[in-house]
Amino acid sequence: MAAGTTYLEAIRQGIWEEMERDPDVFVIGEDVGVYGGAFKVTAGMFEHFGDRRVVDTPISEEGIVGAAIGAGLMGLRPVAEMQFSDFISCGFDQIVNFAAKCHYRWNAAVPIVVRAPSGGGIHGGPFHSQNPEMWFVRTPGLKVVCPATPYDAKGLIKAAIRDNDPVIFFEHKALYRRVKEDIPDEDYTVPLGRAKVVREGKDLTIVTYGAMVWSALEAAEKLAEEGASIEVVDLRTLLPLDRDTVCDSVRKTSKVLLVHEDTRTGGMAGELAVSITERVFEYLDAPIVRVTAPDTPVPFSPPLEEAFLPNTEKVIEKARWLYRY
Amino acid sequence: MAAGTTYLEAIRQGIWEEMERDPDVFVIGEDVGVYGGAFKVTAGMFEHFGDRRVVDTPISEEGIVGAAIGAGLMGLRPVAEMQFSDFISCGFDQIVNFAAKCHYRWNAAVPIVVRAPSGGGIHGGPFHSQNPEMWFVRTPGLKVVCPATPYDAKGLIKAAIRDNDPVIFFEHKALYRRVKEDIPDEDYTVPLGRAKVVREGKDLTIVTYGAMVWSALEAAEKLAEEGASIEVVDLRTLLPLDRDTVCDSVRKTSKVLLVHEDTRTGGMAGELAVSITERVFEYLDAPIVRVTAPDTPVPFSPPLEEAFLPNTEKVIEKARWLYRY
Amino acid sequence: MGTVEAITPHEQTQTDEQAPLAHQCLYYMALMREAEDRIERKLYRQGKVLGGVYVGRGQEAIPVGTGLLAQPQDILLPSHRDMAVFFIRGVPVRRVIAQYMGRMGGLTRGRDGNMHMGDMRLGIVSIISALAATVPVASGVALALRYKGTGGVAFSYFGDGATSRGAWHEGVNFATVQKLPVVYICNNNQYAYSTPLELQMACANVADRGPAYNMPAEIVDGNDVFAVYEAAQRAIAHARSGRGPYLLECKTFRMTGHSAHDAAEYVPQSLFEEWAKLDPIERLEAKMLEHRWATREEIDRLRVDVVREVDEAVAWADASPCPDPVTLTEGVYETE
Amino acid sequence: MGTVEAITPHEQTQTDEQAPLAHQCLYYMALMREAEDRIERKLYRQGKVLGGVYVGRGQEAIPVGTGLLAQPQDILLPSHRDMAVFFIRGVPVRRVIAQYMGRMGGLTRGRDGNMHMGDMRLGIVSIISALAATVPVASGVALALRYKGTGGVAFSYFGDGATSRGAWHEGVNFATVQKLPVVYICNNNQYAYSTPLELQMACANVADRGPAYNMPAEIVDGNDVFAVYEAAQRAIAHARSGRGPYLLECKTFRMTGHSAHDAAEYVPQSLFEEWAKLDPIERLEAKMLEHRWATREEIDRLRVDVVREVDEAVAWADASPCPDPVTLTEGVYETE
Ligand SMILES: Cc1ncc(C[n+]2csc(CCOP(=O)(O)OP(=O)(O)O)c2C)c(N)n1
Ligand SMILES: Cc1ncc(C[n+]2csc(CCOP(=O)(O)OP(=O)(O)O)c2C)c(N)n1
Ligand SMILES: [Mg+2]
Ligand SMILES: [Mg+2]
Repeated sequence: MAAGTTYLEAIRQGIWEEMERDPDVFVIGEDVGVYGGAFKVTAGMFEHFGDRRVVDTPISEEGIVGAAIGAGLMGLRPVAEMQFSDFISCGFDQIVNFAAKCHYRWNAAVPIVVRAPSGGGIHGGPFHSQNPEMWFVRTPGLKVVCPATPYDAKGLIKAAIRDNDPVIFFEHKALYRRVKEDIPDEDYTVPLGRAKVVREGKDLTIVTYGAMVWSALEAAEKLAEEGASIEVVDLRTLLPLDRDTVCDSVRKTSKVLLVHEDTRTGGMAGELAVSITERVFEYLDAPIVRVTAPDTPVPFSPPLEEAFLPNTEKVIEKARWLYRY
Repeated sequence: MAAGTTYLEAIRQGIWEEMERDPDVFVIGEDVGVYGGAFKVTAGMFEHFGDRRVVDTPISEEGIVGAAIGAGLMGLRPVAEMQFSDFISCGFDQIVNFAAKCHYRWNAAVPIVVRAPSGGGIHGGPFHSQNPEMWFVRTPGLKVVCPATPYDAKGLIKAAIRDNDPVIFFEHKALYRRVKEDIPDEDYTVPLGRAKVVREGKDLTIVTYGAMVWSALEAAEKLAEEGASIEVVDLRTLLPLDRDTVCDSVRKTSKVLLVHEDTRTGGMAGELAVSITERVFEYLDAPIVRVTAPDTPVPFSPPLEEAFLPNTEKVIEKARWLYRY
Repeated sequence: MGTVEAITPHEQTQTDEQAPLAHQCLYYMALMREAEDRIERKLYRQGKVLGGVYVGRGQEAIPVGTGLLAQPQDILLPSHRDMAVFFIRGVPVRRVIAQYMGRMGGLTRGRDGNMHMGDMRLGIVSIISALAATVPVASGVALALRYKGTGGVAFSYFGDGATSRGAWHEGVNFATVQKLPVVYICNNNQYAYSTPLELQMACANVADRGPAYNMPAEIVDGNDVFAVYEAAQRAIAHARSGRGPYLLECKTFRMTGHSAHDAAEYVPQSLFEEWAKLDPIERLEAKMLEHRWATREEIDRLRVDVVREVDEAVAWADASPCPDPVTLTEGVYETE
Repeated sequence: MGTVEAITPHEQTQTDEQAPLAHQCLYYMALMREAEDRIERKLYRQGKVLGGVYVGRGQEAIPVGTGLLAQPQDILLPSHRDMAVFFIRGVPVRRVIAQYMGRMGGLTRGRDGNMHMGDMRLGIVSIISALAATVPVASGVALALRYKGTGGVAFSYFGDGATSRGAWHEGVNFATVQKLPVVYICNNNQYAYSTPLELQMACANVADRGPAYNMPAEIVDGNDVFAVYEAAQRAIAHARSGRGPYLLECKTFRMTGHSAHDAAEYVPQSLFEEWAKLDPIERLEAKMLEHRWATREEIDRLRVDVVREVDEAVAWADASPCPDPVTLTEGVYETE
């Protein structure tokens, strides 16, 4: 049992263990080598695994993703790092048109992981704080992972590396050092595509993922004092989407609040809402509502960023409204 | 009254008239000059306006969008062409990070239009048939337009060119020469951000846009024979989204079917569904359901593509189910 | 522009040992010409082939002169005018025709069309439409080849226009920094769709881009299959020996429109006429006759055989079923 | 690498007419040094500046030696280590400090931080984080300048690492094809974050990339403000006369970590020591004393004045309010 492992360290361990286990796994990206990555997720790997398995690249997101795809087609298992998820738009075509469509088109597996540190709350401003998951959730052929806990982060990065499809792995920067958890020493994975009920309840369901899982849990805790029994579903993987777990919960509680840190229009809440109305509309006792960031770039100045980000208070307010509905 | 003007010709006229009206309007893209564009939307412009206003570029989508942004910042009004909307992913960063965020960040207007021929039904296969609108609908700062008729196509391209914000203008390739309409000779625009009820009805609402408007209208026509009175809302602009018109219609009909040619997960139906449940949930008498393409790349072979694309029959089936619900 | 004047002359010493190679080259070039002609001029016009059709008429020496040098462990990333690469690598013509017709017999079983196909078992990576997208991918392929230590080389093919793309630059830059085993094979056919070279790049030759990456670059007469072959030998030897990438610019001309629907009215007729005289197949035949590597009859027989091979391929392809719509959603993921 | 040996020596003829220019250069360089020091070493450590802080310590001669040559109609696209460009263009220090502090007084009124700012009225385009993204934008700016016929030139700034990006290639390629009035100003400070030049590019100099675009390229000692100034004169004259882009590679060194949180342990200490001897401000001061363009006292007074100017700027910025959260959603669009 590794006591008090951070989310960041859990990811680092996951990659490290997979590299030990399988010589085909390697790391590629900007400053991932000697420097150990902008967030130090790959710290020590260069010294341990050498420059053939920890490959520093020029500043070329399209080049990095393309190289990962090429190596993946050859049977290697590249773990590519985007220094910030904001720069994934620079390697976009390779992800959405090359990697995503290979298997469908010509049966060629592309077993790559693209790691992308995402999310706000670190005063990063418009270009170091985005949550770009929906660009990929709408792209068939990709898998999209957004872990919330150290346990899941490690289990999911390992599952992602072993998976034979292209996986976009969003790591929430604000969680990197903020959350800690005791995690097993033994090898384990968390399967892709399975949501998890992280808190049981019967009055309403909050569906969320990433950093917002913690706000949802806090909100549920607070509202328990008001008598509300809130269930919290952590999606963990956004694509493939575990609609069964979500709908099962809605069947039980009949009310649902959708929460994401991403901006509002075109966010994950939409896909969840339509999936719910399609499948379990008759169980609904209240409007499906959402708590999200507003439709703006992520602002830099702390008071603006604070107003921008969804948080426990905003979740409480909406959840209370829904509970009383 | 220009009799029987095609959708393609309507767009061409719209750009041409704006170029005549305003010397700051110019066209930029691959093969837009002497060749008149892959679809001939810019045919004749090079000869008429010259090489300073009809700029042929190297194969560089990022370069084209970037150049449009730079010229736009200088007060010109570039109309940039992506040869196919599928290649917009190559200029992605410039659109979603540069153009979309300028005004919010530093008050700089980016009055550009990026034209993108999109959609299937032309046997184009996975890379000449996509509907990538959701990448942009989820990106605050952009405007996204998807006209369905020649009248709207002309009015909207003119409005887009006059607009001071970056507009992504999706032209459905299957409509280019397929739909014709008599349109006024006089200058007119169609305002961005306003949906239109293109058929009135009281039993259920179909919300859609682009080529699917025609399938929805056909389906409504057919189902009228079965006694169903179907309202059809053509969104025309996806961002900003005219939620009022959609919700007004749902208030009236209490049932809603969402239709898009784009693939299912993460498609426009989601945003519509959550907007509807948030605002007019109590008016709903039936599940919100959707007709969309399945979550695959767009396949090439005609029988596969036909199975892939939503069409009148598929809309009828779901609409009938909803009508009888 | 529009001429082959800029080509560095190569001293070619023709010997009789080259006769078998000449036959091989002629076969593949003729096969590609015939298959593409059939697709573009028959099947497309008959409506049996739909969608975009891009052919390499007049450019056959490039995929043939390079592809024949590929070792089994090498990986090829052909572009959209390099059909012969598939034949050389063992893909039967019938499967290529079926691919164009959207049939189950095609390499993508109808999921994709035209040259958008590959097969990793044969060491061929499929292009996607976005030009130059395979160039960064070739770097990754070469990284893997080096890591596995098989001595393999990645063959990265593209046109002149594709070199304008950022993806091209990023791919080449990374491969040269890492000294990866990649051979870049550019077919400079003077046009990208309707765009002539001088609107595509300010430099006179694609090879002028080599120094930007500290990469050797060579210009070769792309309509002379032996010249291409010999230059490719140098290029491949360089890459295989661990000295990093090598750029081969093959000057040629696109003897058609951009695609089957394009009449290429923007190309001066004189250019077509000038380049018709440099047809790579005719030039090879002339050389074979001159050196007595083949008789007129042998060549004629070869051409007849090729026509028959394509006839049979078309028949086979036409009998191949279209994919069943119930399979539509299968295979989006390797692991569902 | 790591030295200035590769720099083409320029014959500089210093005359007394240059004294006023020297004073101007010293003022802007010292002001940039002082403002950045204050931000990085005081305000950041005090927690008054948050987020990423990238400074141009040791590189001040580049924005100053080029920026002073900008005409009113020219448009500047500075990168993240070119603060002096803002001062030269008339942005008061206090507004730059307020920008870093996320205050209303900043150029983006708190919406963005650090060097992510611009003002079209002053002819400055804001960078975005994505490196080299302004390079294609500069082409569009230059298209507009040419179209308007104002004789203006676009100044496109970037680092060595940024040249690896596809956006850089696409921007430069288009500008050179169109012979647009652009001057490319590269600060080659030998590192991109932790990545040394040899892992960034296979060529020895960024200037080696010029021929790929048929573009003149010149290497200059980026720590000698007069050398930069003179080379920039040539570059700008070339671009302004309609002969197309010109690339100026300014060899320099990043005398800090990549950003305020980076201790740069990956940089050999000896490089810092070697380059410290080439400090552009000290070199300019020495030259001014040597040519008697200024006395020690005058220079000291200038430095004191600059400190006072920054003191006042910090006080002003600190008094500037943070943006009101109710304005959060305003201004996403120009036309709502
Ligand atoms: C990124 C991208 N933009 C545009 C296109 C459309 N397109 C297809 S082929 C082509 C011209 C290609 O020219 P070149 O690279 O010289 O190859 P060639 O066709 O001449 O062999 C264009 C513009 C594309 N496929 N990809
Ligand atoms: C597209 C992109 N990828 C990665 C980054 C992260 N990043 C910020 S600055 C930097 C290094 C830049 O190096 P260089 O261009 O040489 O400029 P310098 O900082 O040395 O002045 C990196 C990798 C970024 N900003 N944009
Ligand atoms: Mg070409
Ligand atoms: Mg640098």
